[in-house]
Amino acid sequence: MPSEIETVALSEADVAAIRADFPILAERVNGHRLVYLDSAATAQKPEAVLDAEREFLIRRHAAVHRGAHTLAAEATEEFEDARAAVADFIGARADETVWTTNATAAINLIAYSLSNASSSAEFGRLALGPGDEIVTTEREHHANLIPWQQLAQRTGATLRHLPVDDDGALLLDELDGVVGERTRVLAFAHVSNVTGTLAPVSELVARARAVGALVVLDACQAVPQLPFDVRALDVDFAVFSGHKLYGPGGIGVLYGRRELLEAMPPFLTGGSMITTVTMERAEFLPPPQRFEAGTQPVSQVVGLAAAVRYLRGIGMDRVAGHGRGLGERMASGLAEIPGVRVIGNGERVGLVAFDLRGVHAHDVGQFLDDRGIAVRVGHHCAQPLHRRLGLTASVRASAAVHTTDCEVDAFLAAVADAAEFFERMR
Amino acid sequence: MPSEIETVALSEADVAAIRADFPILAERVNGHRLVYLDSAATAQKPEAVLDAEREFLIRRHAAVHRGAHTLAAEATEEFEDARAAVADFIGARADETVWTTNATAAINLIAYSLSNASSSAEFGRLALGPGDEIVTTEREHHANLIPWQQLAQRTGATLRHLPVDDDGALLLDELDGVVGERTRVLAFAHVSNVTGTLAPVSELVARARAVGALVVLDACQAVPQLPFDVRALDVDFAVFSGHKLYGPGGIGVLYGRRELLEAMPPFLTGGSMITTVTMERAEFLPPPQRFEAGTQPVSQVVGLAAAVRYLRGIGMDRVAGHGRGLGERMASGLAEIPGVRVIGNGERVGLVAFDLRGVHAHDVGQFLDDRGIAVRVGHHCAQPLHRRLGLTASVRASAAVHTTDCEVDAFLAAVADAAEFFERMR
Amino acid sequence: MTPSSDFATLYQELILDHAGAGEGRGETTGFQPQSHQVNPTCGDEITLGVRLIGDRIDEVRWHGHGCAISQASASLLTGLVAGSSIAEARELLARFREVMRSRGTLELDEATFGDAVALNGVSRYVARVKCAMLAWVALEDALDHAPDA
Amino acid sequence: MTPSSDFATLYQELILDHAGAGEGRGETTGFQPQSHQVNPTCGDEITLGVRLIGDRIDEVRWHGHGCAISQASASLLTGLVAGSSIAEARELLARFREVMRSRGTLELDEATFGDAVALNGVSRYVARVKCAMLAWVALEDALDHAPDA
Ligand SMILES: Cc1ncc(COP(=O)(O)O)c(C=O)c1O
Ligand SMILES: Cc1ncc(COP(=O)(O)O)c(C=O)c1O
Repeated sequence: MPSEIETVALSEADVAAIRADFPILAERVNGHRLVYLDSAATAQKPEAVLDAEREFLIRRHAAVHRGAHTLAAEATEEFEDARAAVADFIGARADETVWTTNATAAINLIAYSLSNASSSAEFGRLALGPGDEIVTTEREHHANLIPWQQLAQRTGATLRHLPVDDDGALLLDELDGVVGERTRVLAFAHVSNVTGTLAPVSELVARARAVGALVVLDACQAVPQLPFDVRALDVDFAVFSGHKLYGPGGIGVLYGRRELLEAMPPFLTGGSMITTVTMERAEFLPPPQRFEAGTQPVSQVVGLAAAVRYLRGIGMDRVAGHGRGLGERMASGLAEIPGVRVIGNGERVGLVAFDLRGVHAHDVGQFLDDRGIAVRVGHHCAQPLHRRLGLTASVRASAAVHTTDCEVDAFLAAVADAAEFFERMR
Repeated sequence: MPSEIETVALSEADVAAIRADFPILAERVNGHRLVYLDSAATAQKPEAVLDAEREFLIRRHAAVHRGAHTLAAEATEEFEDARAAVADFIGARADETVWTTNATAAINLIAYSLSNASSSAEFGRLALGPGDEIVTTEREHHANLIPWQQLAQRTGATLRHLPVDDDGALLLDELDGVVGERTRVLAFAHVSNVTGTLAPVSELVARARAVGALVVLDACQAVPQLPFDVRALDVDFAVFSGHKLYGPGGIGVLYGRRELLEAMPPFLTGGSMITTVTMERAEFLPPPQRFEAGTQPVSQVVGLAAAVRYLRGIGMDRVAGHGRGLGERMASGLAEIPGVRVIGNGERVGLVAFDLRGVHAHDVGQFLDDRGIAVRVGHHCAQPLHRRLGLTASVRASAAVHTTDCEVDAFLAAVADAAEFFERMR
Repeated sequence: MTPSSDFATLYQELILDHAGAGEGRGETTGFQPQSHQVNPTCGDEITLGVRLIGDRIDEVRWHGHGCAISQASASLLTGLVAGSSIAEARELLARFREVMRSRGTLELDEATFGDAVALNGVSRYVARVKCAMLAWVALEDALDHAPDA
Repeated sequence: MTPSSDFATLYQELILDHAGAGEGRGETTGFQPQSHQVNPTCGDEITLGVRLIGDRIDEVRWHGHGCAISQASASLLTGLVAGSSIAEARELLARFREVMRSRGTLELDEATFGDAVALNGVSRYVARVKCAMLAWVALEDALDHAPDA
């Protein structure tokens, strides 16, 4: 629960120093200094990340786990050191930390591996079939929904979901009815990318444990905003994307409990994940290599490790405190603007989505953009939640370590002005 | 056929100018100037690629196809312009050009999409099942073998292969026997990553056309070395990796004929590839978006477009001429060293693998590395071919646009010295 | 702070009025051919139906939800194509698309497009072109499915 | 050009001799427990069998193919563990691994490891540590499958 997380705020001077690390913040958009409130879509990169990648590429770049020459050996070391750093950042072991392209690819990896298990003698333990149930929630990102629909379609298992209330909060009362003895997988987001609020992780995990279901935690919006520890959360899998964690694009993480990863068949196949290959069959390496087919995005891994170091330098308790403060400022400021409906209630990270009555999100977004304020408009890849809330689209503002109170105030003023401007349409 | 490709050589001055574009070439390894002959594993990046990525990241970075704010709109434009540039580079249309993580992921995409077709009413046209045959060759990279083994396992189809002769050349005499009426897919490498020689693409394609099989061309080693045109080659699919094309890691390309891509079900599912999503089901966008789930690696796409521009600036006819010259110099030089067996015969790109009788590839590689010469040792992800040639490992030297005759000569001298040094062990 | 002049052009009074009034907005039952289109970025939808008399468009009706640009565009389209032949409508459509995709380099001419020239500002906003096009794509798709097509 | 001193240390005469001679190389039929190990990077393989008398290693035999480092390491291992108890062999193994993984910061001591100290140079070559470890990993795996284990 959010209130259990000890947080500390960042001072104005801290934030000013942090801002200097993000070159893009000097950009001007439509004549205004860029106010980037779309970090939940993709975070901007501190110079430390850009430099780490470039430094690697101009001095040590080589393919890893394949070469014996000096560059290749050094690159392999750096690659594995980066894995250890990222694993440590989330409380995992290095051999439980698998590189993927992004969170989407990580969830697909789990879902495809489970259906591959269903057609394999060797890995049959994790097989799914008719009668088995997969449970997700009504407020998931499409990345944590469609792969499970497809898995159900491939295996004959049934997909069910935990519904939400009118505020987009999970209906815990329904938990025992939805998650039961047939449930094999329970997949949900730690922090919703629409409401910005936290799921009751411990209750959900306890129920999954009680019925022997695997827990898949979509940690995309949690890892950049909160101290995060897979052991403390006691989940079986957790996924997140590097590009939302101030790291490069094209790199994501799948955490999986060691014994589970070992029991899972591969997903993508190809080079660097095998021991012996004949024309007829292949034998696979243990995890994490089993799941890392093909040439790995080494500079991105190095960049992600730099991002993690950068956040450690600030301290995740302070990152969380800063985000929480901004989230509250945005939510309470919005609530005061006539016609605004803030989506979601309760403690939140630095993310808030809202609807302005009678005005389409696109139009609000365009008004804000005219002042250099970048927010996200649309369904944020969560159509079912929007439908449930009676909306097709909303406006989402999401903060980062470099976001200031001042920027939030400019955002709030702009929303108020937009409300006035579009008054005639309502 | 190689001899049909018009090529022009690069002058010494050209190469000197090119070398200045690659910062890593100034590095020293074990006291020697780095001689990087491992470009077939992963190519080094010219400054233009590094700069394009950084410039994007510090000025315009945003998520694409999701946002309406200025940065997002500009990033989306740049992303699609890059697609058009890369498509044009290979003679494809932009809407036939799908971004993937690398070639491995691209081949897996095809293979999984085909098995998804097999369990889908909507996309059943491409379904595979028992009685159907998939054909690959004995000289494929594991990335173009194991995904087909797995597809066969998932669908009940049979995997067959075209064998090679003692030199690793495809046995065309066997073609009609292996590729027949039951063949649904014929997958092969344009240029072998071990022999460096070209497959007889037109003969293979003609046979596939005659029996109605789909052609999947693994163009990983071809696109960086030869003028490449999917229409001229008349293949159904072609795949390659950006990191071998002087571009960033984490980005690859799948070319697919438009009508095929349209007939294929998605592989990875999640955000940005749908139109309408309910808790029960999802409707998918047309290609290429259908196959691009999740946040895309935008800076890498921008970097790959810069790489393609860089190569265009040199001219692919000259790149090919340079590579061919270096390949011949390496192969003929090696052939003169007692105990050396060059793998593969015939015209080749700038890539040659060899065996030094009685000395393990690792030991040769270490000797070369001691002089700063980076080559690849091992089975190069082609165990079946090595087994067929009576080897477990070989040494592979692969050249790039920045490779000089001088470097090749240093390499040849080092191999000769290694042969002498390890003489006692033979 | 007042909006920039670009913004003011994009959201000029005519646009806001049309978005509000929504000429042609209503039930499409009985209108054939029809088309349903979705903007995948935001989930905006339109169902647009055409009543043909011979190869002439008698009336257009549509419903759905979307931003001011998309609603205004649907509204303006309705008035513009009513009474025109299929061929004429296709010509309008082709030109409209061309201008919208021109990134601000082309303009709709008032003689042909009347009030719809108020949409000229959109072509500078690449991310919004899809909004303005939504109704037009629906019209195109509907006409593609017309009995004689 | 002569090799660097680092290289000369890595490939010192003792290593080349052992790689060539290959103490213990031979058929492993009848040797139990056995283990088969593969180095995935290069496809090098070893099959190593142990003949136990009680909890004492009577003899080690192996065959396979690999680089000079891996062959020399197998050869040196053979002499080193013959006659030792399983527990002693495990201790050697643990120390050997520690040194090999030390990136040049630790050394095998001659009193315990004898000629095998010739492998000290390997620990500086991260990419080659797996080569030196191959036979040892096979020994470990074999001992893990010993009847009493
Ligand atoms: C011929 C060939 N095919 C496929 C691959 C796989 O490429 P990647 O590892 O970038 O996916 C490679 C290189 O590793 C290759 O040389
Ligand atoms: C909660 C949540 N899950 C999953 C994703 C998918 O992440 P990606 O697009 O990086 O794969 C996102 C972000 O887009 C997200 O916010």
